[in-house]
Amino acid sequence: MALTVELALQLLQIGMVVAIAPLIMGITRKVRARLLRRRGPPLVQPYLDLWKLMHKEVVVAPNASWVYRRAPYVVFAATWVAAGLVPTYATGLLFSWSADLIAVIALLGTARFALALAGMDVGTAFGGLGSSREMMIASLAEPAMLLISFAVALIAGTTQLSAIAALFSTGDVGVRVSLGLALLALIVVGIAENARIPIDNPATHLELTMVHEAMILEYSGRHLAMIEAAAQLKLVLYFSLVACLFAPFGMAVGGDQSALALGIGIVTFLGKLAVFAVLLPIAETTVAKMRVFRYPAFVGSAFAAAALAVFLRFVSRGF
Amino acid sequence: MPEVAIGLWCIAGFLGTGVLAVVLGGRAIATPLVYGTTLVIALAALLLALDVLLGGRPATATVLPIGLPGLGAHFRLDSLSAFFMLVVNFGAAASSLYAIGYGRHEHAPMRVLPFFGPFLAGMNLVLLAADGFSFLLSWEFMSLASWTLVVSHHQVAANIRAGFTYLAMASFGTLCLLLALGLLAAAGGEFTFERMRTATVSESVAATATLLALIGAGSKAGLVPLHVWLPLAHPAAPSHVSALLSGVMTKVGIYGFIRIVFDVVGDFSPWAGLVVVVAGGATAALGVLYAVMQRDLKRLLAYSTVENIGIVFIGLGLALAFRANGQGPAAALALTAALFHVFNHSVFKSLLFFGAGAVLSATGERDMEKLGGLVHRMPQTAVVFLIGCMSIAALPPLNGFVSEWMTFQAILLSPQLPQWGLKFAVPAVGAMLALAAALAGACFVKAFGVVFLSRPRSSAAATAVEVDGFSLTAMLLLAWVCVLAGTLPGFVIDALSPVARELTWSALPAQAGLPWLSIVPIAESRSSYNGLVIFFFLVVSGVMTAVVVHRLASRSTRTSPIWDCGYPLDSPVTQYTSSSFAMPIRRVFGTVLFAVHETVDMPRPGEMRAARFRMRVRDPAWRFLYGPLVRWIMRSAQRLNRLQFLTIRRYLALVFAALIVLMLVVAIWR
Amino acid sequence: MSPLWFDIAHLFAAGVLVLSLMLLYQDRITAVINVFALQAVVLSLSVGWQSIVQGAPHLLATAFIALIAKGIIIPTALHRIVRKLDVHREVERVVSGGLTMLAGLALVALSILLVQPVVETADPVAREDFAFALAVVLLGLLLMITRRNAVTQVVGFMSLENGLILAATGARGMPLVVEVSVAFSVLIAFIVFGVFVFRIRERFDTVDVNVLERFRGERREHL
Amino acid sequence: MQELVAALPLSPVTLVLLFPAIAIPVLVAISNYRLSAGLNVLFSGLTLLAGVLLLAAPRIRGDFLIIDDFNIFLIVLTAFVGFTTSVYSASYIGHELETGKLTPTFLRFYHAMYQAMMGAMNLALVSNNIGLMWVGLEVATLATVMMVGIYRTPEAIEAAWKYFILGSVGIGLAFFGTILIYMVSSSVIGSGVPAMAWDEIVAHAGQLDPKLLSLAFVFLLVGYGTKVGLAPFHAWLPDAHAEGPTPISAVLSGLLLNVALYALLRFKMVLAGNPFAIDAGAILMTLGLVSLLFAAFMLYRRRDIKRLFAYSSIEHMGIATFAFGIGGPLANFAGLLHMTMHSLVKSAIFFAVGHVAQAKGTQRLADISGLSTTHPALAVGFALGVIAIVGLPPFGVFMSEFLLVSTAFSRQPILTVLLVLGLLLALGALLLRLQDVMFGVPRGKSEPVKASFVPLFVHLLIALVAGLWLPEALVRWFRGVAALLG
Repeated sequence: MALTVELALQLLQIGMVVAIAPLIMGITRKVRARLLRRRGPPLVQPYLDLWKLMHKEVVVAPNASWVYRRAPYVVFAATWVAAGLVPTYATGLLFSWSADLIAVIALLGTARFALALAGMDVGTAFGGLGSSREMMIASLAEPAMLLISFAVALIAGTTQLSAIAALFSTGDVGVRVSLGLALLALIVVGIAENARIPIDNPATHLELTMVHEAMILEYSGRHLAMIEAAAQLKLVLYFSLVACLFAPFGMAVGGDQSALALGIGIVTFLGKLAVFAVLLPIAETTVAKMRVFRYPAFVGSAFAAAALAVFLRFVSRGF
Repeated sequence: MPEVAIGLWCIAGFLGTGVLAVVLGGRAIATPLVYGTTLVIALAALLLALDVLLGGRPATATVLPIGLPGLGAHFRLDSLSAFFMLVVNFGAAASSLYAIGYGRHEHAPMRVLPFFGPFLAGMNLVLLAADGFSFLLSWEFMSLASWTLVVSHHQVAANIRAGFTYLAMASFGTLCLLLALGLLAAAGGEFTFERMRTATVSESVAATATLLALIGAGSKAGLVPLHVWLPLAHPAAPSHVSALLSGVMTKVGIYGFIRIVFDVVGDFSPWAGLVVVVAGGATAALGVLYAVMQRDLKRLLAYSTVENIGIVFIGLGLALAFRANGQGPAAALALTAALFHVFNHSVFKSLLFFGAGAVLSATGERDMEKLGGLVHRMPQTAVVFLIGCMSIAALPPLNGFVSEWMTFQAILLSPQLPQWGLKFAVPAVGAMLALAAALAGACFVKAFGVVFLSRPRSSAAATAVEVDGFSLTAMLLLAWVCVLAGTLPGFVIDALSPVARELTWSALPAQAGLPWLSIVPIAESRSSYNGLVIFFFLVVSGVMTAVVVHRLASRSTRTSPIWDCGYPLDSPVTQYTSSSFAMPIRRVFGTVLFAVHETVDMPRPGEMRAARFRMRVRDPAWRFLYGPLVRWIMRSAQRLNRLQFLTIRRYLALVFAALIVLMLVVAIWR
Repeated sequence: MSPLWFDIAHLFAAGVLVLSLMLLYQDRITAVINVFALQAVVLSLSVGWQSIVQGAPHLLATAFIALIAKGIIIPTALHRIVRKLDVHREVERVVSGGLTMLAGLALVALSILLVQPVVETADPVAREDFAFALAVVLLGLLLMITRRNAVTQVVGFMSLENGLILAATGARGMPLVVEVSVAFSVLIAFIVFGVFVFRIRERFDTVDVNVLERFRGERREHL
Repeated sequence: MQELVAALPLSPVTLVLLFPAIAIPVLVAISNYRLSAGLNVLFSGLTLLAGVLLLAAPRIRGDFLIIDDFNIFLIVLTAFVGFTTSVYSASYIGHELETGKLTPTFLRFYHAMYQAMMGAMNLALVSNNIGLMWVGLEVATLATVMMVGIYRTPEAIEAAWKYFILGSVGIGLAFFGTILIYMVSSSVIGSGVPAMAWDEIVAHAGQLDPKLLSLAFVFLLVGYGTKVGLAPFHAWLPDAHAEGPTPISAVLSGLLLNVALYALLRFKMVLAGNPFAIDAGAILMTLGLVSLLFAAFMLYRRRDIKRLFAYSSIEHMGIATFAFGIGGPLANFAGLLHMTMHSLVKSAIFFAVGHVAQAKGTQRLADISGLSTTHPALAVGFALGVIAIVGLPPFGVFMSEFLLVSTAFSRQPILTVLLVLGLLLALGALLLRLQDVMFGVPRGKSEPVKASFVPLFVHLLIALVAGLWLPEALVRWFRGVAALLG
């Protein structure tokens, strides 16, 4: 019985992230449009887009291999699994221990690996360009991400996201310089990883600047839908990661599976996502897109901040 | 018969195949027969190792009346040896199987066959040797046998150079080990490991011996800056030997380090751990950076070996540091992580080299700029190569991730260390490891993407054919092991626990009985990972999504020419190549460190000649260490060489001067 | 043994040494050969005296050999070579004469320094003789390395050998001395023969068969 | 065996000296080269037989002759290598006659000199009298001088001349040292023959005057060191090896250097017995190290294959000298083993090199390549030889270097690091040349080799076996000598 409930709660989380992901994307687009004095698409537009794409015919190049055809599903699955394992509304779910922070980061790596290969499969100049740049950015962002997890884990004494969230939600840890730096780094990495301005512009197809879009240039139909959905999921994942690590309030902790606690958890989680989804475009509209070779400096700053966070973990407890 | 004796018979069998090859001469039957025999023997040795390791058998030892006079040759098979025997003979079996097919492409089998078995024998012998003399003899014999294999394609000048660099570095390493063992033997009064182990050594002796062992074993394993031979020698050999060199022999180097430092030296200061950790971190980061920039597939793989050796040494260094501070469980975790990575790397690096060999025999090309599109021509090779790439890039749910994850977990235990230096250095090394992991991803996207995906860049690549069944079977086997070790890591960890207990007097908790077969190295509240669940989730969610989409939405597909943003160009030269793929990373990391020098010779509009791109990447180890060293030797040799052309009178003057000096010494003496 | 006997032995040995120094000083080949011949004569006197002192008649044979071979035959042969091969009459020095003399004196000092502090139990005659013999050997070597001229070098070697004989005869009751002196004479004959046959006209350095300059061990042009 | 020896009309010691002595006039008299080569083999074989019988013969300690553990093994070794070289020489010389490099007249001379040299070396080895030992060594030197010049090319003559002059000076200085020793010992033992007997001198070493003893050692060191080929007295060695017939290079490297080192060690033992004399060990270590490092550097610039291995001989003599200089049971053991292995392996290398030079018609390294393609069997022999000489296992040199380095490091760390550097440098140089000779595309002319590889492979086999297993008797023996050497 208990197992069934636990399974249901886990599946709820897994289902929830995939269900709300387009919505969150919709919110960011809407807010961004409003900030740019456009009316913007409706909030449900991402759902409609996905629906439309899925029903379209897929066009593939003659020399595309099975890698090209399978990659969208792999990307989607890996991102989904990763997103589903980050605690959202409650800690200590059934499978929360099957992947810790490091594994979640690595699962995103799997998704990226598949996508980068897909970008190279057809053999176009753009695809290679996208893959190459993506891997360059990742080679800076991923270590930064791992260092962030170090900073957090060294303070919390664990890499289990559930355990970290539970610990941080108690407030015992206090405010630390280290955590502040880690948050900063996580935001920068999140921006880079989700192909947002100033690293990448999800709305552009200007060939010299695109990264993510260049990789998926040849994709169409349901394949493209999968990739889009994965991108949306990834955004949710990063949002929930920030929420889980740095704003774990409201979560149902310590195996508290009462309906009330869970309800509060879900509501606060959705609220946090909404706030982030509003904040992100605000930040985006204030900066301009960077040149490709400025990226290392930008992402490197995250690396530096995270490294500093690791080294400063011994100072400033609770002031 | 004790287990160690069976092991020795296996070694004798390997040596026998060398004789067999000589007897058979250049006959066609020789290739399958020799490799078949080594396969059988390797399997026997593998079973033996498994039996010892899993059966929890006590160590067995024997003394043969050969070797150093008055000492005899001591051999011992304990769990550490058994684990490495497992690694070696698994690699050997796979390699033999692969070579039954691959060996047919060899032009001069007589330059490979007679040395293959002895090479395997040498590696196994190192693992069993239990006294200084037999150990070093086997060690150097292994180098020698592999040298013959490296220079087997001797018509290529680069291979000859590689062979020289290799054997010179190997001998350097051996001499360092010899010095280390000499120190320890002086303390123990005898050359047996048994006596050295029980002897108490002074702090300085232990430190010197550890350092020398690090240099000596590190030069075989490929620790930066002693790695320079590795990217030259590994690609030079035939591919099944490359796999052994890279996947297996470097592990024997690691074994040497573990055996001498953990087992024989025994106690040491935590600073030894610091040195090893830092060396490992530097090796991991530099190795992979270099790998990314290669355009020769086998060189890329060789440099990636350097990276993975760095990862292993990070684990070993942590284990040393933890053990020195009496933190058994943490030491056991670090050591288990390192050994797990040893196993993993031996599997996927062999797999990748087999894949590279398959590509080489199918196209005759190692240069990635001339490959491409092989996924269509060699579909099965492509699948297994992809699995290898994903494993080595440390992607879940495959095996490479598990061991790296465990290494990260060990790094995260660094606050437990009392030494402030270590508290800071270890996370810094963790950052290097993270960097290495990320760059490894880039590196193998490039390797697979450029070689197997995209459109063929040469006619050789366009007309390649799939390799033979033996080779495919070998690769498939290794790919399966990658998946199994990645999804069921608990069993591997449990198999390693006797080794950890032997060397750190502590072991990880038993993993096999845990619910859902997950792994929990310290405690569940700290960290846990379940490859099986992740694998299951990935498969289910991926398949489910695909099924749902295909059922409920569209499933129609149309083929149409490439779109490419509206500018499709037919020529395959418009694609990204290996060099162009690595360009951003080269810009970011390479300009200073590797003195990357790029020149583009672009024809003016209207000119009909081709544009040229030239790139030079220089290994800092050559630039700052070996280059000056070689120049100094050559200059000194040239200066001294004048002494060959003196007149008799001047020679007499030399004699006279020496005489006078000696007489003055006598005059001054007392 | 009476002091007089000792003094006479000492005198002869010192004479050999002084002649060695004189050899260093000479800069004409004929003079070098003549001084050498004189040294051989003094040596044979010294050896003869030792034979009487030690009551060892076989040493007379050594003295005789020294007189005949090195005092007469070899100098004559060398004079012939000089004439036949048309060797320059001037001695080519590597180091200037004064410097060579200084070095020679230093060597004499070194020899005495080395031998003097020897425990008093050692036979004083032998000891004194021995210091001189050592100096003669060293001066002979010095002569060999500071002269380019082949004939002078041969003389240097023979002077070295004179030192050996001086030492050998000074050592009381040393066996094999006669045999060795014969052997050395043969050796020297070989050298002189070699100089003649290979026409080492000017220098020991070059076996002057026209082409030989190019070879010195390995060929220089491949350097 | 012992009964057999006892039943012999002449003692084996006498035979060891007698056979070569008989051989000289016989060989001079015979003009047929096949016959004389055969007789050369026969006499060498007989000497070897006598040497082996010597093992069973009672030890001797007379005024003139001595047979103890130290020299008996060297006698057997010398006789053995002398025998195999004579076998090799028989096949080698035929080729030289065919190509007209040698004339039959010179061959008579050659074989006689060969026996003279063997006999002289045996004399130096068995003599207890230090004067006799000197005579033996010098006769051996002069005999080799003759043979070095036997080709009568300008290079050969120059090499012989250089050897002759430097050798003569060495002879003189060694004799001076011998006189000094006699002087010192006669004041204690009393004048006469016993004062020249080595065992007497050693027995009274403690009472001898330390200053003169030290001085004597210096002269002996320079004199015999010239023959050992220690730098800076080595100058004759490379050229003599390179320009003489290869069998002579083989015995020069394999035997004469050993015998000279043996002589030096005898005197080192005298000095070791006197606490106030200079530390002969330190001087030997220094000279050994200088030779090793010097030769290691010189190896890099060699263009001539025989000169290359001549320098390698300097290097190995340096190593052995270093080992004896360090002293102690293990290092002395290593030194003895090293001497033995070096003479076996180096002569094997020269056997191979001789064939290589004949097959390629040149000694220039630059003109020799791709040997493994054109002459596989020869290439294997050559490669094994080089591998053995650079100290790679499983050959005997590895064992001796292992013992030396491992014992030396805890006692002389800095010097040992230098030693290791020297070993490594030498290894690098030889390896480079080995690869150039073995691999690549064959160049130049290449003739089939019609010669017996038996001596070559027999030597290598012994070195191989010794690298893995030393017979108990030999070990006991070496240990005894090592203890004797102190």
